[in-house]
This record gives sequence, structure tokens and C-alpha cells, in this order.
Amino acid sequence: MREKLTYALGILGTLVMLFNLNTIFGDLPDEAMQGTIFRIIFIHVPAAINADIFLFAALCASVAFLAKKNFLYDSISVACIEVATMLLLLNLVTGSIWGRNQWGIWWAWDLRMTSQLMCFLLYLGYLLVRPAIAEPTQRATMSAFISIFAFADVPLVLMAIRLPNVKTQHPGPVLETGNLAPVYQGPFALGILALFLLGTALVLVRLHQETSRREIDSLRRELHSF
Amino acid sequence: MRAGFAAAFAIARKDLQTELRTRESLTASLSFSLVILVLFSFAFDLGREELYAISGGLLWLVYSFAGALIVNRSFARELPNDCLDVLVSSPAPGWAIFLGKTVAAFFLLLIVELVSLPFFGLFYNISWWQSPGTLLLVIFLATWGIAVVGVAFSAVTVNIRLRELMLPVLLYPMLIPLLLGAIGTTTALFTRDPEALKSMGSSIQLMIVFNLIYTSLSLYIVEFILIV
Amino acid sequence: MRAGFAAAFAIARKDLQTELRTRESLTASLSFSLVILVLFSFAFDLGREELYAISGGLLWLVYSFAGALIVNRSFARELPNDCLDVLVSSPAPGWAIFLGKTVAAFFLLLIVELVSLPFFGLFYNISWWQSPGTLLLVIFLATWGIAVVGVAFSAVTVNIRLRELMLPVLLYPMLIPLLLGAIGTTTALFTRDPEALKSMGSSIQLMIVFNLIYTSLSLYIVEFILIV
Amino acid sequence: MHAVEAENVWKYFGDYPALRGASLQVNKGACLALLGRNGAGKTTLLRILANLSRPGKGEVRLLGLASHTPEARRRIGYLGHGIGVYDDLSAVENLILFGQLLNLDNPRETALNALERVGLSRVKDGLAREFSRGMRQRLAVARAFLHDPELLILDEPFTSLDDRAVAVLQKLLQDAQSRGATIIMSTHQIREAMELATDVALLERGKVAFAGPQTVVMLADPGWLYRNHGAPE
Amino acid sequence: MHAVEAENVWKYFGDYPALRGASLQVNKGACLALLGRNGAGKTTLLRILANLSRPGKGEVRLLGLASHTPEARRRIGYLGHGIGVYDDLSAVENLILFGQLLNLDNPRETALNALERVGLSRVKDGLAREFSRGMRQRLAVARAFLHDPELLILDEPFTSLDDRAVAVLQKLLQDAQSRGATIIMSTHQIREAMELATDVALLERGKVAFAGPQTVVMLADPGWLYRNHGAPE
Ligand code: HEM
Ligand SMILES: Nc1ncnc2c1ncn2[C@@H]1O[C@H](COP(=O)(O)OP(=O)(O)OP(=O)(O)O)[C@@H](O)[C@H]1O
Ligand SMILES: Nc1ncnc2c1ncn2[C@@H]1O[C@H](COP(=O)(O)OP(=O)(O)OP(=O)(O)O)[C@@H](O)[C@H]1O
Ligand SMILES: [Mg+2]
Ligand SMILES: [Mg+2]
Repeated sequence: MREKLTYALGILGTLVMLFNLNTIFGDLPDEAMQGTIFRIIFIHVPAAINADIFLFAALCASVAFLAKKNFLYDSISVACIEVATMLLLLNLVTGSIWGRNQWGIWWAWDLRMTSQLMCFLLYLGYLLVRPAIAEPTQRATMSAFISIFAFADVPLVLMAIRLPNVKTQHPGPVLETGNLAPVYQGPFALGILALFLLGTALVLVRLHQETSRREIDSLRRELHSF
Repeated sequence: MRAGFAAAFAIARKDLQTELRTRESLTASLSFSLVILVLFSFAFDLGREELYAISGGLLWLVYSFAGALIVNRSFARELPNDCLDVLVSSPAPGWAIFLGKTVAAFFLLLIVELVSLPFFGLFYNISWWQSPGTLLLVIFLATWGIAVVGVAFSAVTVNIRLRELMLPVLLYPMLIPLLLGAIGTTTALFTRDPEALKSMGSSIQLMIVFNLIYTSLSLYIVEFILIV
Repeated sequence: MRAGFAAAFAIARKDLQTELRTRESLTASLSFSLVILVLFSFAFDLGREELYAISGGLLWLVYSFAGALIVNRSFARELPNDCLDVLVSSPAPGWAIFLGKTVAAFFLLLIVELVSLPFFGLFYNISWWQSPGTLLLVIFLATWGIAVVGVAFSAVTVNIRLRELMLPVLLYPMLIPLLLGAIGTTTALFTRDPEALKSMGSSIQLMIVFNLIYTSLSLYIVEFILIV
Repeated sequence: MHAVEAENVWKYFGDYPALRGASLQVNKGACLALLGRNGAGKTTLLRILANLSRPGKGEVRLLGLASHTPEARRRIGYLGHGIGVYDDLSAVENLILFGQLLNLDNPRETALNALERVGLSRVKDGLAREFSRGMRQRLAVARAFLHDPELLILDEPFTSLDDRAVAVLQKLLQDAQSRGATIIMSTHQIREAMELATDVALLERGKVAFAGPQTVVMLADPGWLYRNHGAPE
Repeated sequence: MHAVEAENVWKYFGDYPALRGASLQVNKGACLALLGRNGAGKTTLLRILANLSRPGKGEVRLLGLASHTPEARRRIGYLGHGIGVYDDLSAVENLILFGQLLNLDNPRETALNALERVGLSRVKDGLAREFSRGMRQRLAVARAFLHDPELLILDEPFTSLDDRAVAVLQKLLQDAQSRGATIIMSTHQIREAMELATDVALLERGKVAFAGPQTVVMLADPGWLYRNHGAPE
């Protein structure tokens, strides 16, 4: 059942993605100011938004783990954070490329970029700490703690371009201010959907792996304890 | 509640007492911060203007490195002889243990910071004493933040291999918003740039919000991580 | 002698194997160096010109911070289960143990440095690839120096409390001549300032002499440190 | 009312169950020797009883109270593998600190009394770091017995002690027993344990395989319990 | 020629003499139980014999060689409190590494044989970190016995082991004895030690207070030695 769902989501996500790429490169007009490079927005922003969605899911799972001590929540939390970290990286890389194209430098130290990079590094830290804790219950508990603490950075990233008295090099919000031209809105939404479906499929795969790894671990422990 | 605060007080006093008695991590952290101050001045060969422009950053870099060393020992201090077990199995609640250790770390950090501040001024020719009150406020706020987040992570990483490495990896990114505020205000206080001085209010607000969030979060959550 | 080198090789391989197997300390030191890179650049919000002027210093500060943490683990890795006792009581001579551990630390450091170099270039907008040969030579020399001195101190401090504090406090001052050489040459290579490029030769000589002195001294003296 | 009631306690380390439904009742005033092979789960069970670890499933009641309540914690004394005193504090400072944590009325006086009992009054201001192993163990015992706990939980207390240190500990345990305290201790030295114990429990792979009063046959033949109730190789 | 000759060995920790002129001769093929109260200096003496520590004064000869020579070191096996194997290597990798350090001809084969002897061949590729306490101890024993050393130095080897692990260790020790190896082990479990030992030595405050063959009276009455040769309280 789970397997079928995983496949279905994966295939659906790929289809939506392909369809969307086709529209983006085939049908959409170049943006007036930036030209072709503007199309990177359909990866750049969906990656960031989906990363935040998965991080939020991980936050909920972490809280649930602390409350219920059920290892399933721990697995959900790692799986989500792994996918989210990849998406964060995607956002950083596309942003970097975009910046190179628009500003001539790969990186500027404004609040948006710095906080997003920190967000990435924090969750990378989460993924690093896990294998360093040998005892599984402790590993899960400490990870949950880190995940809860780290999530505080997410609102900061979101607020970075919306605070009144912070100057950033990064463009201001376009979604809620309606600065995005209507032609772009459809592909934009589909871009978010595609990454969401693909991300969820990946989470399910990782969840499955995590569960079987725990089973294997326990069998090996059993074998090694006579 | 009363009993909790009494326990927190006892733990804080114990931490400070042992630290001041052996003076080990205190002197080490102090000399470490002096060493990096010297190292920085070797590494960065800058003019006066530029030095002033980065003075706040320098100061808080040094402080956060020294701070990581001190908070790293906070829970690690309980490891020899399994003292942590005794603390946890005592009737003192988790938040009291955490509070006690945070207060102790706060004061230790403060000592290191206040002692190395004049050296900083000396090495880099910076006049830091112009508005002592505000500077002290900024130092207090940022130090409390470093102590709270640091001690919380010290509890998380106390049992893992590579503690020395993992703690800063987790801690520094987490502290960025706080350091942002601290660096901005400190540079403003050193350079006395009127523009910068004006925006100090919001930086201080940021630091207060940061401290409130993480202090309450830690106090609430620490019970779950001390007993696994 | 032959047996000694065989033992050194076995120990170096063991250190690299365990490190690369768990990959923890490698990834941890890598992200540590990334985090402080970010922290530095964030603390020193400088214009491009001035950044170039301090780029060498920045790079070697990051490298020596990460290096201290890596070499710190060199002998500490032998503490769990009292493995150090087994090494010392084995027929392998002291210098072989030291050599094996230094070689392992050297390669680990090198990996971290080479991996973080592109990020450094990216974050600071510095073109570091202009004379790869010389840069590599400088990195090799300085890294060997950090490894030798660091592992020697790691052997000295392995049994005292506060290992993690003592090591940087002792290590950095000791490394200052080496770092000065490395910083000078690296900055010259990045800025391509003709003046600075000319004086590179003597800096490299300085580093070579430093390495020769400390390598021979350590190899000779370590026997007395390991068995007390 | 039992002093300790553990019902169907499970404890997972990851997916590996170190305790698989262990149940144990200990009567008030009893002295239970908890036996079991390496890895049977003795330490795990004792840590759960001392509230140092949470059970995955199951319930533990100490002296009629839920085990995590401060009242329960205040009435137990725990001595694990580590001695649990600070090296950089003096003997009396250590005990005063623990007295404060236990919220005692007069920590200083209690501390001095406890030092008297274990024969350390002479060196009460010496730092724990300078004590010899035997003296450190005495200090640890004084710490665990500081508040005259009604329930004592001891993990391999006799390991590596010499004859004199064993005598001090045995004396204190007998005193505690005679004032009605309950004792649970794990051990591998079956013979020594049997001399003190009134009850015996055997853990086998996370389950209680045997529990009952101590009998003459166990005293005479230390291997009997394992042969009759332990798992075959 | 004695297997171990320690003459007038002194060892200071700072100003404190942990050993104050200890002298000991052990015959080839003997099994010596080294007894003594906490802090008497047993561990200190054994570490000096294993060349882990230098004596302040005095001389130690092992198997007729000066103790710090590589030849002497190659012929001894040491097992201290720690098990001395790497958690992140597998069982066989651990033994191969130690075989290389000992400069054996065929480390891999020797390692596999050693694992066979302690009954770990089945899990030879498992990481030591995942082994249970009993298995880790077996691995440690395989490590110490890897090169069939002529002199075995063991510090409290039976502490905290269960009946099965004790049996494995005893079997290996008997094997070693029967091929002529010399054994020195410290212990607090006098009764268990006496069952194996041929000789007994008592350390008292850094001096050897008694040394001689094991006798029936010691076997029957574990307290005898301390009562007759130990210092009064
Ligand atoms: C590596 C550097 C960059 C990072 C880390 C970054 C990060 C982000 C993040 C996290 C978001 C989405 C969050 C939100 O919805 O508010 C975002 C949105 C966006 N980014 Fe970037 N970005 C980078 C570079 C760039 C560059 C160079 C451009 C264009 C010149 C750009 C244009 C945009 C736009 C137009 C949005 C949508 C804004 C909105 O409606 O919220 N970004 N970026
Ligand atoms: N922190 C931990 N992480 C993972 N596994 C653990 C942990 N603690 C104990 N275990 C496992 O749980 C099981 C029971 O361990 P426990 O220490 O309770 O045994 P024990 O009866 O005290 O053994 P011993 O006689 O060796 O002290 C063992 O298989 C052990 O490997
Ligand atoms: N590293 C050290 N530093 C300072 N003193 C030490 C050190 N090691 C041992 N001592 C002291 O030397 C004395 C002898 O210690 P040792 O460990 O040899 O005793 P032991 O006979 O092995 O005791 P036990 O039965 O407790 O293991 C003790 O007083 C101890 O405090
Ligand atoms: Mg145990
Ligand atoms: Mg000893």
C-alpha cells in the first residue's frame, strides 16, 4: 500500500514537473527586466516554500516524538529534514546562480541569504549529530530538541524581506503584493505542487528505509548479544 | 517552585564555586580569547577606519568563541563520577538544573568578557567606554542568550562523541540573530555613527525577543532531554 | 626501523579508516569550518578591496580553528577503552605512533581544507585558483606544521582535564610563526600584489625551517611524553 | 503496599528491547539481590527504578507513589557505577550540596552526621579529588544514605572494594535494614550478596526469570540459580 | 631465570609514593595472584611491569630482558581495566591491527585463529561497538592472547563478568598455563583467584608484605592473608 502510494506520488510529481517545465520553457514569455534567467524563479521559490513546509512537518513530528516516544515520529522527522535540506540547498544554489547573473557576484551577505544559509547549516548540523549519538532513544530525543530549536530560524528567513527597517539586496516579496504577472502565476503554483509531490514521495522512501534500518539494527543487536 | 529555585541556586553556586576554585576553564577561556585577539590582529592588517567598522564583529566573534568553550563544559562538568545521574535523580526538577547551570555559565562568560574588554580596546585602539550603560546592557542581553542556547546544547551534546566539534556547529548558526543584534549595536556604540545609533532600539528588541523565546523554550523542554 | 614504519603505517591507516568510516568527525570539521567561514564573513561586513587584504588571514584562521579541533582528537581517539595503553605497551616505538598519527591528521586536515577552499572563494568572491601549484605547496607546508605541533600537544594534553581548552591555548601561540608565513604567502597569491609576491620565497623558507625543527623535535621527544 | 512495584516494564534501545516485560515486587524492609548475566538488563531496570530513565511501556510505583514524583525521588537513594560526588568540592561541601537538592532542613548538620557515620569526619574539608579509592567510595555511600532513604538502589556496590570498604558498606546496609529501609542491589558476586539478601530475583534477557525468598540451597551452591532458572547457553 | 624480577621499585605521583620499594620475583610458569587493599599500588605495579609507566627508582626485568626493550614488549600480553579495542573497527580488523603492531608474520590468519579460540568467529565482521559486554571482554582477551605471550599481566580480569565469561577466561588462562606461560593478575575476589593461583603476593601501602606459594589455609579462609600480613586498621 505504502509502496504504491510512493510510486503514485513520484510519478505524478514527475509528470507535473515535466508539464510545467514544458510550459515554462515553451510557452512563457521572457521577463521584461531579467530575460531568460527569470525562469529560475519557478525552481528557486518553490524549493524554499516546500523546504519550509517539510521543516514544519518535522517540527510537528519532533514535538510528537517528545510527547509520545514513538520512533515513527523520529523517522518522519529525519526523512522530512533530509528532503528539506536538499530543497534548501536547491534554493541556495539557484539563488546563487541567479545572483551571479543579476548582480555579478555569487553571494551577498544580506539578512535573507545569511539566514537561509544558517537555516541550511543548522539542519545540516542536525543530520550530522544524529549518527554521533549511539543510543537510539537518546538520538531521537536530542534530534527532536534540535529540530524544535532550529525551526525558530524559519520565520526569520521568511520575515527577512518583510521587516520594515532591514535593507536587503534580495528582491522583496512578490506573492502577496501581487507583483507577479498573471501569466506566471499558474506555472508558479504548479512548480510548488510538483516539488511537494516529489518531496513527499522521497519522504516516504526515506521513511521506509529508516524503518527497515531500525529492524535490521535490532536483529543485529540480538545476534551480537549472546 | 520554591524548592526548584533553591535547587537552581545551589547548582549555580556549586558550578561557580568549583570553577572559581580550580579556575581552569576560566583562565583557559580568558587566555583563549586573548590569544585569538592577538591572532586576529596578526591576521588582519587594517587601517583605523576599517578597524572601527569591524570592531563590533571582532568583539563578538571573540566572545562567542570563548563562550562556546565555557558552555561546552557546563554539562560536561557533570560527567566524571556520573554526577549528572545524581542531579537528575534528585527531587530537583529539570528546569531548575538548567536554570542553575545557565546562571553559572552567564556569570562565567561575563567575567571573561569584562576582563578581556580592556585588552580589546588596547590592542585595537578602540575607545569602548563612551556609553558604558548601553554597552553593558547589550553585553548582558547577548551573554544571556549565548548562555541559554549554549547550555541547552551542552545538555544535548553532553553524551556524544565529538562534543567539542558538534557544539559550535549547532550553536553558532543558532546564535546568528542574536549576534546580528549585538554586533550592530556594539559597532554603533564604538563608531558613534548617528544613523547606526538610531536603529539600535530595534536591535535590542530583537535580542530581547530572542532571549525570551529561547529561555522559555529551554526551560520547558529540558525535562524531556535530561531523562531519556 | 622497518618495523617502526610498518607500525606507523598501520596506525595511520587505522586512524583514517575509523575517521572515514564514521565520517562524523570529517563532516563535523567540515561543517565547523563552513560555519566559522560564514560567521567571519558575517561579522566583518567589508567591501571587496579590504576583504582581499585580509583574505589570507581569514583563510588561515578558519583552517587553524578547524585544525585545532581535528588534531585535538588525534590522541583523544585512543582514550575510550584505554586503547592508548595498548599502543604504548606494544613493541611499536613512540616515534612510530607519533608519525602514524601525524600523517593521519595531516590527511584529514588536508581534506577539510581542500573541500572548504571553493566555498571560501565563493563566499568572499575571491579567485583562489590563479597559481594552484604554489598555493598547494603553501597549504601542504602549513598543514604539516599544524599537524605536527598539534598532534604533539594532543599527546601532551591527552591525559589532563580540559584538554579541549588547553590545546588551543598552547597551540595557537606556538603556531604564530608558521601562520604568519602562510598568511603572507596566501594573501600575496590572492591579491597578486607584485611586492608581496617577491617576498614569498622567504616566507616559504620560514615555514620549511619551522617544520623541520618541530618534526624532528617531536619525533625525538615523544617517547618521553607517552610513557610517564 | 509494596516498596517497589514494577509491572510489565519494557525498555527499548532503538528497536532492541533491553527489558521485555519485567515485573517485580519488593516488600517493605526486604533486601533484594538482583542477579543476571551480562546484558540481562539489571542496570537498565535499576536506572528506571531510580527515575534516571523512562520505561517505554509499563508502570513503576515506589513506596506507593508514581516514580517520577518529587516525593518519590526524595525518598530513594541511588548509587550507580560512578560515585556521584564532585572532585573539586570538599567532602562536606558535597554533602551540603546534595542536602540542598533534597531540600533538607539543615543540610550542614545532616552532612556532618553522615560523614561521622562513614568515618570521614577527620577529613571532612579535604577535596574529594585527593581521596583514595576507598575513601571516595565511603563518601559516595554517605551521599546515597544522606537523607536516610526508605528505598536504596545500588548497582554492583561491592565491585572492586577491599575488605574494609566492604565492611563499612555492609554495616551501613544492615543499619538501614534494621530501621526498616528496603534495599535493591545488583551484583555478580553471588556468594557475598547471599549473605545480606532476604530475597533474590534473576533477570534473564530482560525478563524476571525467578523471584523469591533466599534459600539455603542458593547460599550453599552459587551456581544453582543459573543452572535451574537461567537460559541454557 | 625468573619470568619477572622487580627490584626495589619506587613510583611517585607528585610527592606521594604509590610504590615504596616493592620487590617481586615470579617463576616461569607460575600464576601469581596479586592482592592488596584499595590504593595499595597493584595497578601501579602492573602498569610498570607492562611498561606503561616508568618506575621512579628500581629495576624491572621481564623474561631476562630489560622491560622497555621491544623484544620484552613483544612477549607480554596486558589486559587492564579498559578492554583496549577500537569501537569503530570490526573484531577481525582490531586483531589484525594489533597483529601488525606486534609485527606478526601473518596478522590475518592469527586474528582469525584467535577469534575462533574465544568463540567469536561467527561475528568476526561485527563492529566492536555493537558487542555486548561479555563479547567485548572476549574480544579483549583475544587481543591480549593474540601472540601467545609468555607473560600475561591482568588487572582485575574477573570484575563484573558473569559466570559464562568467567568460564571462557579461566579456560584460556589454564591453556596458557599449560603451555608454560607466566600469569600475574590482581584481584579483590580472593576466593576465585585462589582457585587458579599457584603463588600469592600481598601489596600493602606500596610494599610487598607477603609473597609465597598458595596454601590450603588461604583457600579455606579468604580473610587469613589480610589478618596475618596486612596492616592493622
Ligand atoms: C543565494 C541567494 C538567495 C537565497 C538564499 C534566496 C532565498 C530565497 C527564499 C528563502 C525565498 C522564498 C521565501 C519567501 O517566500 O519569502 C526566496 C524568494 C525569492 N527570491 Fe531568492 N534567494 C537568493 C537569491 C535570489 C536572487 C539573486 C534573486 C533575484 C535577483 C532572488 C529572487 C527571489 C524572488 C523574486 C523570490 C520571491 C519572493 C517572494 O514572493 O517571497 N533570489 N529567495
Ligand atoms: N545506552 C544504551 N544503548 C544501547 N544499548 C544499551 C544501552 N544500555 C544498555 N544497553 C543494552 O541493553 C542490554 C542490557 O544492558 P544492562 O546494562 O542493563 O545489562 P546489565 O544486566 O547491567 O549487564 P552487566 O552485568 O554487564 O552490568 C544490553 O544488551 C546492553 O547492550
Ligand atoms: N595517576 C595518578 N595520579 C595520582 N595518584 C595516583 C595515580 N594513580 C594512582 N595513584 C595513587 O597511587 C596509589 C596506588 O594506586 P593504585 O591504583 O595502584 O592502587 P590499587 O592497588 O590498584 O587499588 P585498587 O584496588 O583500588 O584498584 C593510590 O593512593 C592512588 O591514589
Ligand atoms: Mg550493569
Ligand atoms: Mg587497581
